[in-house]
Amino acid sequence: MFSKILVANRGEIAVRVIRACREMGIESIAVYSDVDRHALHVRYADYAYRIGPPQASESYLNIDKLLEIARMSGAEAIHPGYGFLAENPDFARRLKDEGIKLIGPPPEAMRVMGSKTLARQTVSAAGVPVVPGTKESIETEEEVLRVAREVGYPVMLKAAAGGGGKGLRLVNEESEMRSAIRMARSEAKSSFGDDSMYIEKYIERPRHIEIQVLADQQGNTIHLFERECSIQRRHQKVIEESPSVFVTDEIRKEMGAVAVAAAKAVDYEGAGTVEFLMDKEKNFYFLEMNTRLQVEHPVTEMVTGIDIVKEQIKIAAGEPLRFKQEEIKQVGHAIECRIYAEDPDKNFFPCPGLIETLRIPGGPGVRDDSGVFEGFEIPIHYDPMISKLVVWGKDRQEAILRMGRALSEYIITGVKTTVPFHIRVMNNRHFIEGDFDTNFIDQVFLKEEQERIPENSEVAIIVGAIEQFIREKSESLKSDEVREGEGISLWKSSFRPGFGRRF
Amino acid sequence: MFSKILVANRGEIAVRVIRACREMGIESIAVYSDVDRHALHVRYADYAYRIGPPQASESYLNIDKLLEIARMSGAEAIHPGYGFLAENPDFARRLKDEGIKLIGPPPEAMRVMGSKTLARQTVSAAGVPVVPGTKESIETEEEVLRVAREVGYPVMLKAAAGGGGKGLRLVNEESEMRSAIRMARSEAKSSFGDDSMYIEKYIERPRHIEIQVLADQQGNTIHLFERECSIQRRHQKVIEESPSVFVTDEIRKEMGAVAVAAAKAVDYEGAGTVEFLMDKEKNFYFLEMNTRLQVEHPVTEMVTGIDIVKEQIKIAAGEPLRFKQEEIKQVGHAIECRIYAEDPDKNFFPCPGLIETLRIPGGPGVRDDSGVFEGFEIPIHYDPMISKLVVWGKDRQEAILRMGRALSEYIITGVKTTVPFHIRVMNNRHFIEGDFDTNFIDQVFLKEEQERIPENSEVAIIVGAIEQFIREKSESLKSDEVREGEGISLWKSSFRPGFGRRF
Amino acid sequence: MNYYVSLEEKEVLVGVAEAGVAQFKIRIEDREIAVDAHKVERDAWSIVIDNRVYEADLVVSDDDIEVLIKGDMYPLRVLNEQKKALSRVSEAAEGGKQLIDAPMPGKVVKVLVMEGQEVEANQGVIIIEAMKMENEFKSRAAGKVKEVFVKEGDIVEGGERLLLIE
Amino acid sequence: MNYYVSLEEKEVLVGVAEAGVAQFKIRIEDREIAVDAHKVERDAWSIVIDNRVYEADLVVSDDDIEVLIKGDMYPLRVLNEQKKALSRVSEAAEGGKQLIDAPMPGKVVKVLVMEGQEVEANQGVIIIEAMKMENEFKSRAAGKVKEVFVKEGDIVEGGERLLLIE
Repeated sequence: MFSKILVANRGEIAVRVIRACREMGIESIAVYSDVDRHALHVRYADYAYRIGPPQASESYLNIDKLLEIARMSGAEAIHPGYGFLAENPDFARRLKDEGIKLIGPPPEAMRVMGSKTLARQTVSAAGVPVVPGTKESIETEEEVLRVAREVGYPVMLKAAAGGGGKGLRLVNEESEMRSAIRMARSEAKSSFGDDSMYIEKYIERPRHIEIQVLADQQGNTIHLFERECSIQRRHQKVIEESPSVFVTDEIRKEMGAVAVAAAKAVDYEGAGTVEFLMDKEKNFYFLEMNTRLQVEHPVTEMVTGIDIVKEQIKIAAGEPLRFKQEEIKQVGHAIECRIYAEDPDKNFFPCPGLIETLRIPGGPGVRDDSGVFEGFEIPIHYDPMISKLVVWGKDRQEAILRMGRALSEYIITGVKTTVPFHIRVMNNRHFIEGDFDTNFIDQVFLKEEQERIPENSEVAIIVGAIEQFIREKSESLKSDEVREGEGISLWKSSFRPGFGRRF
Repeated sequence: MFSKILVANRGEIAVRVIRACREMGIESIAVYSDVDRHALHVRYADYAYRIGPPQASESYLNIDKLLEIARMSGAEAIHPGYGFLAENPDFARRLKDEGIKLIGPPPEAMRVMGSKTLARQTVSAAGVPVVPGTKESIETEEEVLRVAREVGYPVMLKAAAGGGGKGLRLVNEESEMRSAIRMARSEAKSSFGDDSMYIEKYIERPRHIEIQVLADQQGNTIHLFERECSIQRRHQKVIEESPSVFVTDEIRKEMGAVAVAAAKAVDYEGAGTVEFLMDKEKNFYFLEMNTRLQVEHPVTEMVTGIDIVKEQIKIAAGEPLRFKQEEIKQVGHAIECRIYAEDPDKNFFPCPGLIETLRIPGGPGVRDDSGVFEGFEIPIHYDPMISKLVVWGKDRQEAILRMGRALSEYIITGVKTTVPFHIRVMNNRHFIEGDFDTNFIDQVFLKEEQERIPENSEVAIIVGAIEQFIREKSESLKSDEVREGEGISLWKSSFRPGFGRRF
Repeated sequence: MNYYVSLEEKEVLVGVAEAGVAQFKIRIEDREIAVDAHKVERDAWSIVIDNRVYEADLVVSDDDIEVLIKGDMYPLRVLNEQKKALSRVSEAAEGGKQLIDAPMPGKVVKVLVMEGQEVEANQGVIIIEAMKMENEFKSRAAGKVKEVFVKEGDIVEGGERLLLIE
Repeated sequence: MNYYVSLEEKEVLVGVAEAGVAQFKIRIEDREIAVDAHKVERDAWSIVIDNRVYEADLVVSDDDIEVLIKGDMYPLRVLNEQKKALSRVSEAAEGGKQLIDAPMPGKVVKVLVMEGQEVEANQGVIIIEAMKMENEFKSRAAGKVKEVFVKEGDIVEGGERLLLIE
């Protein structure tokens, strides 16, 4: 086993890895940019090294500097977390050359899965279902019509050189096809100077289901069942759960086997996630494989009892997996809500800033994975995630009620957060009934919310008036005292221990 | 199911019950004494009623007032928590007369188990092993010698009227007996005016093992395995765990069956705990039955996945247990540390006061059941427990390491706490090896600690010097500014939002 | 004291009087409400009305008080009588001017309107990128774009003026 | 600045100089140590020395600073040179007087010594009950009981004087 691990990340995920190291008796090495010296991951580590200025490109993405620190500190392995360098094959290769173990897959697996087309080809060859269509450009309209008929309408017509929604056309039936091709081609031509098109089946209102896999260096590959991550805003996951209400036991088994096949196809090592889109008929299609620890890994940990980060470390150290597929059970239900410093009432606009009050929920079945503390200033340079609140319940109903309870206890002031948004989702009928897809937040929830009339406006008005009353009263008291020349003594009293904490 | 439950308690246990209510869709009613209006249990409840002045006798123990509030608020049931009125048969009877359901056992079960002698007789008749000896007073010295020989030395000679250690004699062998009887009798005579004595086998270095039971109104009684609570200071539990390292599967089964028999002997209902002493040969003897929720119930919840408080509520509402004995499994290992506002370096002297900083540990496998928050003043009128920190690990080793990790993250300033004490216990070789009994803290641990030389005295000295340096520097800055007549503006600036949180 | 509290379009007159430690008598229209209100944390109030418990978290910025209760945010404007009188005057003077400013540092991705253009209520007027996310700002009311202070590609500070709509 | 820092019986002279923001040069005996020290919470310091991380929680009461690191409490007394000089004078004058006071409100259960009685170091002198627990207070050093300010059954406030030992 390693004796020292460098954690090449920040925020909650760095804290998560450092906690695992501490619980394994492994010393951890933190790195920090100039705005992160106070951050929890630094305070919880055994060693800490400054890595550079705030900008990620000069700090957490600086491979040379990381290698220098790794050498200097005697790190035997590096855990990259997620984001930053976690899926960078160059970094993986550099570490290999240096003889420092990356806690993650081999560079080649990372490279293949990092390329959409290569990944699709590779897993498809291993029998993994991919979204039907063509990957090469199609020349003639007749050919387009033939392929579209083959995969079945609706289809997406995509510019091969495309991106950013340009040259993209949803075609619902054959009668729309000819005009769609003309318009898409002309758009593609003018945008990219290339009018070649390809076709993919359009998955209507898909759900996002993913499978967690673990593969050791001995070639054992298992899966830890699925997570459903269909609750997204701006195509970013915000609520994840395991199991999925939508997946049957039979499909669960099938998806697990397929995910293991995908991992084996690239000789995968460590923890990884195979993501699928699932249509209304529960057909599932390979989307991509994330070759790293996933943000939402805790929901899997809570239903399986397996510590994925510790397993990553053990696998990297060469230990074989200690459990077989059939020994792994999904027990109960887990939900994760990502708490961001964002204003949910203003289109989830980021709101970094100083956390003035922080009270974290507790009690049974509640886990908070956080990278912040009261008094911490959330830097503007990185992802504005504050914490991940995860709950476990004996079933989905208990988990939802518990999450609602935990969220109601969460107090964060100083910055706006997504806590209120999550409370409302937990109270939403569609969410409770499991009736949603990846468009739920943008297309259903936000509309329903606009029509809902909040219940406590009178109480809010009362509190607002009392707050103003008390503020004006204390202001006038203060100015009286200043007028009487007692300003200095009062000022001194503000340095009493406990001041500012009593109200 | 009930729609409204009154919680006749305060602190963490009231919070625990209110959380369960919220997660079941039941409205909760809190009561508070004058020093508890700010307390978390009030803030988390749906309704709150003032119950009286700070003294428990005039508030949380005031049966008349509680009944008045119960009637007024429309409470259908009362959860008494632990302590206060939880084991008061009069309270139970009054509630029965009023038609309000007590979430607990029937008054008669409470009465029988509340009397040491009655409890001993009743369970003994049901085949539960009790500490060998006599319960009636023995007249002659010859009789004493005969009984002592029967139960085997060492024995305790106890004054029947005794208490507070008076008239108590440990007799190691027969040769000491005659003089011991004379001395104990004369001490008893002068202390209590009654020299009748009885004999009990002395259990040397016992371990405290208890069994959690659940009994529904339909007569189904099951157990949720054992907890070990041998880590005590001043005969009060401070660390509890489940399972016990000392208990074998065979004995576990036996103890479970015996505990169920004890509960059935009094037609028990709800959650209860049968406590045993266990000697070095793993013989176990009935100590008492606690007819209420136990402080340390979370360790059982974490290894069985069963929410004991919710089960209590369901049982009280007349629902039958949904699981059979054979369906209940102990998975992994859980440890609880009770965090008290006490000075562990001064003989655990209570230190109530204002909590100035509070940072609660998080991450995988950590549960904090707390009744306080930053800015809360721990009242001097009640038990000084701040919180219960509970961890789960896949085995005892992981649980200990995780507890050490979690404790290292726990920051409480303003009051002294037992957090440092727990850190040291988690690092203690005997504790790690499972080699302890109820005398461990007082007789082994504290001695070993006195001899241990702390490692970081130089760092401490450096921090102390820097703290003093910075304080003197800021003092001198302040006095400079005051001298320059800027006191008032500086004083105003101290009311900026965020002041006092940045350093 | 009397306060004019407005929530979205509605405004109510609220009377506040102290009735003991942390006890208040509140008058709304012709109803009187007894309120037990404790500031339990920096920006958190614990409220008991008729034995019902509410927890309210506040974001206060002068007379704009956002109150968060059970997951719902109530953006209030609370003016005492003096300030209300002043605001009547200035509103009349400003004739419904609307200043759109940047809530945090970012980059102007696109200005969607031109000076002089008529805009409807809720029409998008500018897109700002911050922390890698784009956000469209909308006009609160119908009007005419009086001035555009920034151009595409500009880096703006938090609080910097973006547009003025009349 | 130089500080005399005493921990239990030992005293060391510690030199402190600033070397940048949150950077300090510390001199202990003839060693110089570069310390990165940030006050991260109200009474918590995060310290990095030679890239090693320490977290220290403090309880400060004038010159008595209790430092908690990794579960161990280090009760320090930190005096600057001026105060050290003064304390030499007063120690000489007081001749090792020792005032025992109540750490919190409670009740005097038993006074174990009488005025004039000789006591040894670590001998119990008084028992106070607080929150249903009894606690024995001990004399820190050998001496003679000069004065007993309370009697059995008295209710005492936190900080109230209990005994004076010379």
